[in-house]
Amino acid sequence: MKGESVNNIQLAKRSPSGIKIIWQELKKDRLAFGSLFFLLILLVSVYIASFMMDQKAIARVDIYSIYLSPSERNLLGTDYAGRDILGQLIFGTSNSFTISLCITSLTAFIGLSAGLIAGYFGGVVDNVIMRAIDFIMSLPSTMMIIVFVTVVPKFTVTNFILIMSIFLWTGKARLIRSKTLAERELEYVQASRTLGTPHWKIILSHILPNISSIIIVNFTLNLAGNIGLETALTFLGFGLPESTPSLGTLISYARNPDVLENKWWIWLPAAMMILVLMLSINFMGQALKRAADARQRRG
Amino acid sequence: MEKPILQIENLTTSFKIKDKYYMAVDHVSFSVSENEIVAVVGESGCGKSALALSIMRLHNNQRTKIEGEIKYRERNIVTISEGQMNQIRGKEIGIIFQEPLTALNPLMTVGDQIEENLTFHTKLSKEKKRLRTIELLTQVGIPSPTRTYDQFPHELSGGMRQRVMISIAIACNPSLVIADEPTTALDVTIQAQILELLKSIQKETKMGIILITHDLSVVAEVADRVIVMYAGQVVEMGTVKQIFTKPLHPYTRSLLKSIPSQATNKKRLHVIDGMVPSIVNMNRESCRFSPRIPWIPCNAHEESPELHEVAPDHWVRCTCYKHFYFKGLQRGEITNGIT
Amino acid sequence: MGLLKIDDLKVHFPIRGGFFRTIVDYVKAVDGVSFELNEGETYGLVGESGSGKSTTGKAVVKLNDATSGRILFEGQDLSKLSFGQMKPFRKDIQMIFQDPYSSLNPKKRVVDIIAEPLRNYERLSVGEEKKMIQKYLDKVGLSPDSMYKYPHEFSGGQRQRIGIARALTLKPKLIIADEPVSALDVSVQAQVLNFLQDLQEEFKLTYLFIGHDLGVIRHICDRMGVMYRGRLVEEGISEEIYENPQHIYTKRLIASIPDLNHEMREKKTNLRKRVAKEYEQNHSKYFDDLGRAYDLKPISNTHRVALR
Amino acid sequence: MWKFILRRFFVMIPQLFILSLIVFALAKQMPGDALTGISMDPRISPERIYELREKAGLNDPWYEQYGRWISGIIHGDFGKSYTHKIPVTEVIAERIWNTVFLALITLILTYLFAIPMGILSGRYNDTWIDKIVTGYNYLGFATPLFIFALIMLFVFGFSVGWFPTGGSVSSKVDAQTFEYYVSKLHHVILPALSTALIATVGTVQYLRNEIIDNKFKDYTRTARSKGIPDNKIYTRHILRNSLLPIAAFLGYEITGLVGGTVIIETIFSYPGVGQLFISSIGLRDFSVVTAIVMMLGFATLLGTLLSDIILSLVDPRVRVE
Repeated sequence: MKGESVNNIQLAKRSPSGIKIIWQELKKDRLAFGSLFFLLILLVSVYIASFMMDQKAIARVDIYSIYLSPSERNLLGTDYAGRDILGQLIFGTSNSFTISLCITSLTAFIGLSAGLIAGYFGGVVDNVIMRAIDFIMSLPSTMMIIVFVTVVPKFTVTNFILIMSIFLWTGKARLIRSKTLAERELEYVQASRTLGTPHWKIILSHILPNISSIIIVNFTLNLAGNIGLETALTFLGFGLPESTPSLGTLISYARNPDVLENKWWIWLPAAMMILVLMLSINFMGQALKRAADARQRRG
Repeated sequence: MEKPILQIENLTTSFKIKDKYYMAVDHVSFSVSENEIVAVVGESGCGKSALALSIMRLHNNQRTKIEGEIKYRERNIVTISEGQMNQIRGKEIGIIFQEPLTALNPLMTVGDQIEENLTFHTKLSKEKKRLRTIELLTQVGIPSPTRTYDQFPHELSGGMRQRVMISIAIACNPSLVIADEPTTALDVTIQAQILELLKSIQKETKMGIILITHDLSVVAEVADRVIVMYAGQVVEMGTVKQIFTKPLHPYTRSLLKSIPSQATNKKRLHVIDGMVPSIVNMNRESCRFSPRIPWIPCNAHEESPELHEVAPDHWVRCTCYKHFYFKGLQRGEITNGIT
Repeated sequence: MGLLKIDDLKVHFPIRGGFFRTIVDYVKAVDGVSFELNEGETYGLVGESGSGKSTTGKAVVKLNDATSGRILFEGQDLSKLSFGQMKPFRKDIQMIFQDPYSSLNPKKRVVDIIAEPLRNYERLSVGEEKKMIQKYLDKVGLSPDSMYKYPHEFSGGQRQRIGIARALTLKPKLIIADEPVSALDVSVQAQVLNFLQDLQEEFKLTYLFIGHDLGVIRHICDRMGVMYRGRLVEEGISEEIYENPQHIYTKRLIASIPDLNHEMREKKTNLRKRVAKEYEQNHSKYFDDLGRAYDLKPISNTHRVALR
Repeated sequence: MWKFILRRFFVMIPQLFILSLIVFALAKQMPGDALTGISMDPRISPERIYELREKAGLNDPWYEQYGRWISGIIHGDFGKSYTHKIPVTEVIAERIWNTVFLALITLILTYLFAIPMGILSGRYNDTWIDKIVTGYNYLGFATPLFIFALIMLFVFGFSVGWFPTGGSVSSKVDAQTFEYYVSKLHHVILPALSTALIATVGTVQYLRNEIIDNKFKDYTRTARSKGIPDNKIYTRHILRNSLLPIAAFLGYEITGLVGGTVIIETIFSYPGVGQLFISSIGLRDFSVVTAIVMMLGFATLLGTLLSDIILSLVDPRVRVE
């Protein structure tokens, strides 16, 4: 009886819309709420700053001010070509975030479509999609992305986003598929079918809202992960092209041991920026995950 | 008169929900004797399963509070240490759960799971334990015990799993077995077999059985004494004969009347108004069944309803039974549940 | 002429195995079942878990595909229709589900749940729709202000009634009730059963009532069929089957029902023993070498039994 | 059982085939081939180059080239490295053991951290120890490997100087001596530790959730109803059931490590296959690149196979087929 009564109470507490629950849960979690607030301020100021600054001026090589340590003129010093680190940091942050957001959105779209279709229809469709997913997942993806990046004839930001997305949608598709499968077995979906509701409508208006919280959680966590991945690839030299500096670009200077050891102002701020971004997004994601997962709430 | 094995006095079990405790079992008292089947019956949410778990002390003790006395052979097991309780669980009191699939460890063979009980409560050698386990499997009517010994739960059918569950419960010859909805998850033909099995084991071992169920016909089939629970309280208690031929409490009578049977063929069934109150928002002051029989005047209920002994061993809570009649029938017309 | 005629229906699910995951065998969930429903009656399908009773019901509304056989609804064979082609018939055949918790979408308000079929078939103005929904809520005994509530605000019995209201809005002729009361407590069960009977009278409904509780089936059904391992073993007027079961499985099933009269205990125990003995001794009279029940043979105008 | 493994193995063949096609197609797309270097040379006439290309089979239709290439691979011949001028297999053979050694140490460290942390925080959830582990998990989950590795290198390699900052062994020691092995271990510790500290997070979290889950399962309640003491319930029931999926993840863990080697070996200048891969791409030495992708692709496939086999071995529900 205990389980039952406790469940009833949880059910009663559960407010109707997924987004609403998530908002309430976020407000309760001080750390997550703080992260959200902080993130908003950080991003808004970075975007405004990058909008107001002259990118060309920052990219200009100045051989008279190579490797300057932080000073009043260059708050965070300069790099091997005499370029201002702070300026690069601001551009890098906005580029890294924007591109990760694009990748996450694109993979979310592909993964969601594939997962919903495979999970809902099952059978041959599911089989084909799942085999494709299994295959892509069994590839050494970091290496494949690197090879793709080098092979692509004209390497642009768009291409980079597309290449990343090819390898990153599979995990999400799998997750959505398994949730859809579970949801499909519930009687309300069967009921809708007997009521003459077309498939697309069942998928979009019944199943999707019921898995929305998982999608949102997954989106946040992926966003953080993608920032890490993008900067890592750029760090290795296979990420964003030179023309679009990323946070990874700044850190890649640290592959030179001299920079790593003696010129901390070049790489450390960018590394810290990535950490701060990922941590705050993750704090939000974890709070959302707890909200979405009653099991975790139980403790 | 057989001597009682278990005596429960004012047992109260409360669950913590959002930092407040709510009583799921509310001052329940009864006793079980040797060779006796006591059925606890009620609808979902009445606290009967919470009662079963309280006797075994299997609740999550961080969010559950147990008060009152549960005396097992003169010893109050509410207050003893966890270590001492472990000497009673499985050895002196066994329990059978409702879902035989989830109640068995999927990664352990049937034999190992039964033997575990013997390992912790006896000093039998490995070989002897195996023999005893196979003996148990035979006793509960498993057709090829030596084969089943090495099988995993998922390889067995629902009925067979429940037999395994029973052999775990009786492995150490306990003097009391609690059967918590033992047949609810089973088909009706299997249910009949399992009930017969429980009865035949009892005949051999003279153990006491507490049978928790929502199914009144199961109660009529096997029980010696019946305890009817509603909203955490005992509302009526008596022998099976008293309860089924002369039910008194309005709840018992209504419940019996709502069961479809031969006589009700195609006729309208009796419906109990309203619904079972949840433990969080229930009025604990007056008669808890009163909101569901609104046509009975308020003054028919006691202010704080007590159990009254209306006949030897037949107890009824509240005085409203004296004034109760079914809506639509003439007041004073005597109807019992069956007709 | 019956409203629904099921003719030699088979629903087989493939079992894959072996090296190349090829189909090695079939689970014969429904294996050659034939029966007929007359307009306005309640026909009960009873059996234990895995007997194929639910699968049969779901095949009628195309939640399962029929492997072979015919499902004739008003003379039209539904078994060959695709999901899309089935749409016009869904108006006439509706379903009530077992689990009052999972059969309603937790994220939708009652108004949207009940209006779902209406929105699929009819174009009503917001006002008309609201009036319709209020009417049906009233029919199943729920107050009009429940319209804007969510399913979790209701008890199991009330939810089941919302499900019934949803099935009624299209004014169906046939309702498939798949264990509609088995998840409910006795007192709530009584309420839902009463509602089903009242609505049948009011809307001239025909029920295919699927269940495992023989007491309930007997209470509500005019005629019934007993299923065992995908086959019908006995079929006819409920009264006759209960009073005079012919197939050994039916006998066993009826003997297993616990009796509310506690004085019958001993008699029941003996009866069960007798039936069990007969089951063992006369097995071949009722089942072929593969353990499959024989085809149904009429033993009277209203009673068919699977005998050799 | 054998049938299962065998079937699983056969499923790998088409996967390998598709992988090889993709790799081959990519290799064809890569700027330049074996003769690109010479064709830049103005002393050699275009006709001569054409002749050479013809001789090397580079003008044949793609499927013939593919056929030659794949049959070479089956026979263990990945072609010749342009930059090293020796067979690719030899180039890789020099490095592969370093990578295997690094992966092995990383794997051991990962489980060494994960299992106790997971068990402690799962069993004593919501206590201070759980809070510490969960906090660590939060941080680890949010830290990208390359940044953590850089900071580790910066702190323990450069600032404190406890560990070497590059290479796989000191050049001052002789092979096969005791010092040699100590030096190898000394070189591998920092990269392995960095990876393990980050990689362990997933396993810890999974194990913790499994344990909390299993604590409330019905069968655990049954075990308690037998009067088994708490400690024994953990060892006999909860841990056994919780560690099972962890064991099965071993294969996937290997798959994950393969991806990590590229980054970690680059940062620590550790001469393994990952670093070879990056430097070969930089040098446009594509026969080495394709060989590495093929090999590691095979390794990942083997990893998933291993996981499936472990799972089918330890879980009786899968075992019966």
